[in-house]
Amino acid sequence: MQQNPNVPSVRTVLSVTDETPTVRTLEFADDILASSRPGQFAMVWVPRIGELPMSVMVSETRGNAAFTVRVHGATSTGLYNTPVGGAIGVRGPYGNSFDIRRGRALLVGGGTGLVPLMRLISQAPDDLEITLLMGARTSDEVFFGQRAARMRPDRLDVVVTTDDGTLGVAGNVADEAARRLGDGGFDAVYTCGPELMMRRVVDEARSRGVFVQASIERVMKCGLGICGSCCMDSHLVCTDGTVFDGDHLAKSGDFGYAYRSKSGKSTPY
Amino acid sequence: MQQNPNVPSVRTVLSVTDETPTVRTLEFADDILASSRPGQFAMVWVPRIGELPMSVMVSETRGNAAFTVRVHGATSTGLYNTPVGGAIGVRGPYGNSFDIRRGRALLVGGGTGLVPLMRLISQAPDDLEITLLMGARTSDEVFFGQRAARMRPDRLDVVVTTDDGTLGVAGNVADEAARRLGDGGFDAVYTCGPELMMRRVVDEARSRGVFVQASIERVMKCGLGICGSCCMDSHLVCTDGTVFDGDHLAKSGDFGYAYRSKSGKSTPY
Amino acid sequence: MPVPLSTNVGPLELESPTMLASGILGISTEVFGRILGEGAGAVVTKSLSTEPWEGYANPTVIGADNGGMLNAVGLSNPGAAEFASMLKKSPDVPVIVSLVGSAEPDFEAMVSEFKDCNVIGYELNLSCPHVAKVGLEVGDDVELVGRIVGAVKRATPSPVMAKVGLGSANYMDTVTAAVDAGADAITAINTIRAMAIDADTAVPVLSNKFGGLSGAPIKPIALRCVYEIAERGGIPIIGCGGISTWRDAVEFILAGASAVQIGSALSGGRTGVFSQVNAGIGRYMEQKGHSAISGMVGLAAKS
Amino acid sequence: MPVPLSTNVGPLELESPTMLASGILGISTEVFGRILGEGAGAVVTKSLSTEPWEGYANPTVIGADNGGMLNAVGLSNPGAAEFASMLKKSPDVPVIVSLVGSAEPDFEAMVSEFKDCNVIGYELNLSCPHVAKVGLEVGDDVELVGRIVGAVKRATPSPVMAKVGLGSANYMDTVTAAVDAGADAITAINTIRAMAIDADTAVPVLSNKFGGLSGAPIKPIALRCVYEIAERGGIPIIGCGGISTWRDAVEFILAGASAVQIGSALSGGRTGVFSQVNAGIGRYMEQKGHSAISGMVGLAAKS
Ligand SMILES: Cc1cc2nc3c(=O)[nH]c(=O)nc-3n(C[C@H](O)[C@H](O)[C@H](O)COP(=O)(O)OP(=O)(O)OC[C@H]3O[C@@H](n4cnc5c(N)ncnc54)[C@H](O)[C@@H]3O)c2cc1C
Ligand SMILES: Cc1cc2nc3c(=O)[nH]c(=O)nc-3n(C[C@H](O)[C@H](O)[C@H](O)COP(=O)(O)OP(=O)(O)OC[C@H]3O[C@@H](n4cnc5c(N)ncnc54)[C@H](O)[C@@H]3O)c2cc1C
Ligand SMILES: Cc1cc2nc3c(=O)[nH]c(=O)nc-3n(C[C@H](O)[C@H](O)[C@H](O)COP(=O)(O)O)c2cc1C
Ligand SMILES: Cc1cc2nc3c(=O)[nH]c(=O)nc-3n(C[C@H](O)[C@H](O)[C@H](O)COP(=O)(O)O)c2cc1C
Ligand code: FES
Ligand code: FES
Repeated sequence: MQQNPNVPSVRTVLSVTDETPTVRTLEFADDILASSRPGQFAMVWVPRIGELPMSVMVSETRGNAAFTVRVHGATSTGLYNTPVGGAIGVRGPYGNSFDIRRGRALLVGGGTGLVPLMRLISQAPDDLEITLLMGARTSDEVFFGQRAARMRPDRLDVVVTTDDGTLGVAGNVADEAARRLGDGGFDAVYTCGPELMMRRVVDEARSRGVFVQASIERVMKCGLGICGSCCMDSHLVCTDGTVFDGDHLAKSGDFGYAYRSKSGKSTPY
Repeated sequence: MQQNPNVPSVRTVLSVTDETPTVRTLEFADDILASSRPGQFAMVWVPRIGELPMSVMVSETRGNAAFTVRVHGATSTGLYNTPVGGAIGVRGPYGNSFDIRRGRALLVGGGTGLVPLMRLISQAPDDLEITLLMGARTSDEVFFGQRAARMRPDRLDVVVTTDDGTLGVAGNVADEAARRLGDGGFDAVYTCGPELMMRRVVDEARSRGVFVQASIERVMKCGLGICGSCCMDSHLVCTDGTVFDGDHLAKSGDFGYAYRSKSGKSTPY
Repeated sequence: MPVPLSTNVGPLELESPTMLASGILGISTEVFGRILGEGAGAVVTKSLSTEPWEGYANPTVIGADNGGMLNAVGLSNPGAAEFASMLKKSPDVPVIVSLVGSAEPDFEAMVSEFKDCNVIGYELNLSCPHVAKVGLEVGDDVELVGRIVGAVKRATPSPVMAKVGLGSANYMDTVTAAVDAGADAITAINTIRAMAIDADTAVPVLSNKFGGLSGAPIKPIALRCVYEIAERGGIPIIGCGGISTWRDAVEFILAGASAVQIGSALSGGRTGVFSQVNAGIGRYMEQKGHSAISGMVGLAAKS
Repeated sequence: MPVPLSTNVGPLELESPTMLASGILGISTEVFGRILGEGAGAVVTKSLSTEPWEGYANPTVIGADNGGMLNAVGLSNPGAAEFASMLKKSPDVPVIVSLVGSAEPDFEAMVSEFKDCNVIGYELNLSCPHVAKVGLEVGDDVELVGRIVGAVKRATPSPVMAKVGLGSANYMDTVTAAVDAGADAITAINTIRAMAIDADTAVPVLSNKFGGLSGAPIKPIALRCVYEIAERGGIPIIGCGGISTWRDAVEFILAGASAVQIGSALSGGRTGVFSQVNAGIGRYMEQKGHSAISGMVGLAAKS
């Protein structure tokens, strides 16, 4: 009998890699998640602790997928602390994905928001010219730079920004994105990270007429378009998103302003 | 969503043909039943009246199937009286089917037991030499003779027996089968009809070393191998049958002797 | 001319017989507007309580390995007051407000919050199977049900529906108590208490361990409840439980429902289910020569 | 060395934890022999009554459109006396006899019929959802349950199991009554009252209109009942309801069952389900380092 894809299936953690002092990547074997599209996510069950949405990180091993998690509340900490050999449950992948255009792409990410961008890079056509802007507060928190370069030796320009200037360009990644967009030449912008950063990137791209998409986070309970916790205006981030076009987001009264708390209350950012 | 094949699906009766004063054939469109194998049956629901097992009769129209029913108790009478345009529910087909060997075959049938034999004829390889023995009490009750000849103009010899001698060979069809088997030359015998007749045919064929199969009737409630009402020794007629080899049947303490009544009581024939 | 799909559930007049079930996407007026635009005859809000509730920790909603869904969201909701202030901003979106609570004062207080909102009815959740002190624990207390329904009826002129489910008492007694206290309709049924255990880790999957089973698996049970309530008579019924196709909806109407609610079938983004079910009901009515939903209600009992 | 699959359900010792559920193929000793040969640890007969019953007219068993099965066979059976005389002819086939009746004298009379048969236990069907005066109508009468269980315990030294289901009373009260009266184990659960209506003809499909839902759809509900009875404690449990794979069986054991019964999963001739489930349980035990079923029983509650 076929297993319902919405029932968590248990996977064994095969490797754990520290990316920064607070971010780890956990790898596991899963053919279906391994072929997720960029922007899609899984619901990840940490037995006895909780379940949370996670973008599906690429692996360099065929048939493997991974999660890159930052220590935060109970569940992300539980996932972060799952050792090699530990069990996690996964269901998904859920949601839509980035629409990868030809030409020159600007990718703007921060923190674990880089995860869908890494998958985008891994699935991009060979002739796409990619500039990856990676923002962090400080040099300690920068990760995935080498990984991206290894995944794609050609036609990838990795640019790091740090708020405190300890690595790469000093300043905010959205400012750097604006600067790069000002220089022109981009056919598309893809962004994932803190919502206020994304709001600025979307506005900058649109003001210059450049196609832009953002992958959005919301509180998620079901991932199935049932519970409503992820709603953003009349849309559901889990099934209508996670990726939305800039033109759609520009009209949104919620994007960059408010999300639903666990009780469902609209809560300002 | 896919419909569970064990839920009755309603079909409209497209034509009704009187075969004898007490037997009618009702035709309807059903791709799945149309491709039943000989020996398979359907559970036929007559709304508000009952449900009963029926061998699936062949139709000369592609994509159609039919039932040939004799008036008996409440449900068969209800089916018999269903008019053109009336609704019946069907589920199935269920059960296994005759193993059609090459060479010369003797088919021995009586009454509505001819139904699986008609389907056998329709699916037999072109080079099979078929002798069809059709037994009836009296000439009024003979049917399917012309139909068989029309379905298969070549290599089919139709022989009618009537107990009262009003048509064809006078006497019992099992006696005629024994005579023909005595003449020799048959590679296989297939039979369906009253159980005592089949018991004799099976014994006659086996005593001459000829491969023989019989399609068995029992009281059936589920058709699914669940309720047990159709059990014959350790076998279930609905899922292990309806077709059994003579070698198996010869060892049976039930075949020709006893069946389970509706309460499940073993009841002698 | 297409057949009209309008239906009356007692005093409640709907343009189509398909409604959004409570707890499904029920926290945002924008989403309600979208669902109404898809053809739903009405939308029911998430069950609201006097205070905001965070609900249980995830996992709260998972698939059940038989095509259904298992949830224990724990009635998370922003609270009636907060919800009412959201509704006031969208007077063009009519809603049925679902309420949950432990006793009459809870319900009276909440109803008074919605005075200036576009509320076309109240549904009393007497049947959530996984939260202590409310839901089924109320529904199983027949005497309390009567008091609550009576209090809400006195507090509002709007239609009041009592939503029942299979608890540890006889649900038919709950129905009778609600009818006797003046309920305008019965919604049947809520989810059925159930659970999932993961064999690999030997751990119950939902954080609350127990949750409610919904979707296709409960359909034959829900259909039976609607039929039994219709046999009892004397009250309009809204059928709910496992409805995902027009055929399911028609079966519930034939069993005795004047309208149906759809929940789990929206899973996977299938908000189009309302227009599909409505279209299918319309085709069925044309084919069978029915000119109004009312002519189909309860026909299966007359066969 | 393969792990041993033997298990004890109170005083009942089984070589494997998978049993044939009552009413499934349960009328013939030859078939029982075959099922035991397939690896079943025990077989339960169809529920027997003092007199033979024809049961309801067909349709009595159909698929439910969610992968389950719906039946209202109406407890057709040849009667206890006739059945006992059949059993006497096959003393090499041990069976658990399922009994159904309205009051103590029925049960006492039936138990006395089986004196000289190879009966390893009795299962009392207190939970058939579709026959008047017996089954759930008995199970819902807690006081009567106590009297019946007590009477059977006095009438036989064999293990006595009480089979419960979801009726209109709280099934846990039935469990308690059975336990207090000395039952050796609880079998949970029976089918759940449900129905099917055909939209094309507007007719209920089963001749009895109502029947019992079994198979995959009821699994999450049955699993919850086993878990709840285990939480209550004090009595071994046989899990039943929607089990078709080794994973299902393991989930029930982790929930608290010492053995499981399989019914609907035999549909379509799948008598091989017993050996498949047993093999899967064995592999699971090896992988997880369990050396006996008993070490797995109820583990999910300890997590
Ligand atoms: C589609 C999607 C993909 C994600 N991918 C990743 C990823 O790859 N790596 C990663 O580390 N994290 C990712 N997240 C975030 C992650 O799901 C958790 O929200 C985060 O790890 C905090 O969870 P927690 O259980 O530790 O905190 P909790 O204890 O649940 O919450 C701590 C606080 O944060 C708030 N909060 C939690 N989740 C959200 C949210 N989604 N939006 C707004 N506020 C919230 C809570 O209300 C609470 O106040 C993703 C989220 C989404 C929706
Ligand atoms: C596999 C199979 C294929 C069949 N194919 C055909 C067919 O093509 N055409 C056709 O006319 N009939 C066929 N039958 C027989 C048919 O299913 C009914 O049994 C028959 O029509 C009588 O049903 P009823 O409802 O009219 O009688 P009922 O009212 O059910 O019964 C009348 C009496 O006959 C007995 N009886 C009913 N069915 C059986 C049985 N199967 N075995 C022994 N006793 C029985 C009853 O116990 C009762 O005493 C088939 C049966 C089986 C099992
Ligand atoms: C995730 C989820 C949340 C629910 N929340 C509520 C609720 O708040 N109030 C309520 O009365 N019913 C609630 N229900 C029950 C549904 O309204 C409905 O009665 C049940 O799911 C059966 O319908 P379905 O099979 O169409 O989903 C919820 C169901 C689900 C799946
Ligand atoms: C056709 C059928 C007949 C049944 N007859 C009985 C019965 O006589 N006595 C009984 O206690 N349970 C009976 N049951 C219930 C089963 O024993 C079992 O409790 C139920 O089907 C759930 O298990 P399953 O999902 O594995 O089928 C019957 C079930 C079916 C499907
Ligand atoms: S997470 Fe539940 S609707 Fe999106
Ligand atoms: S008809 Fe039910 S087992 Fe064969």
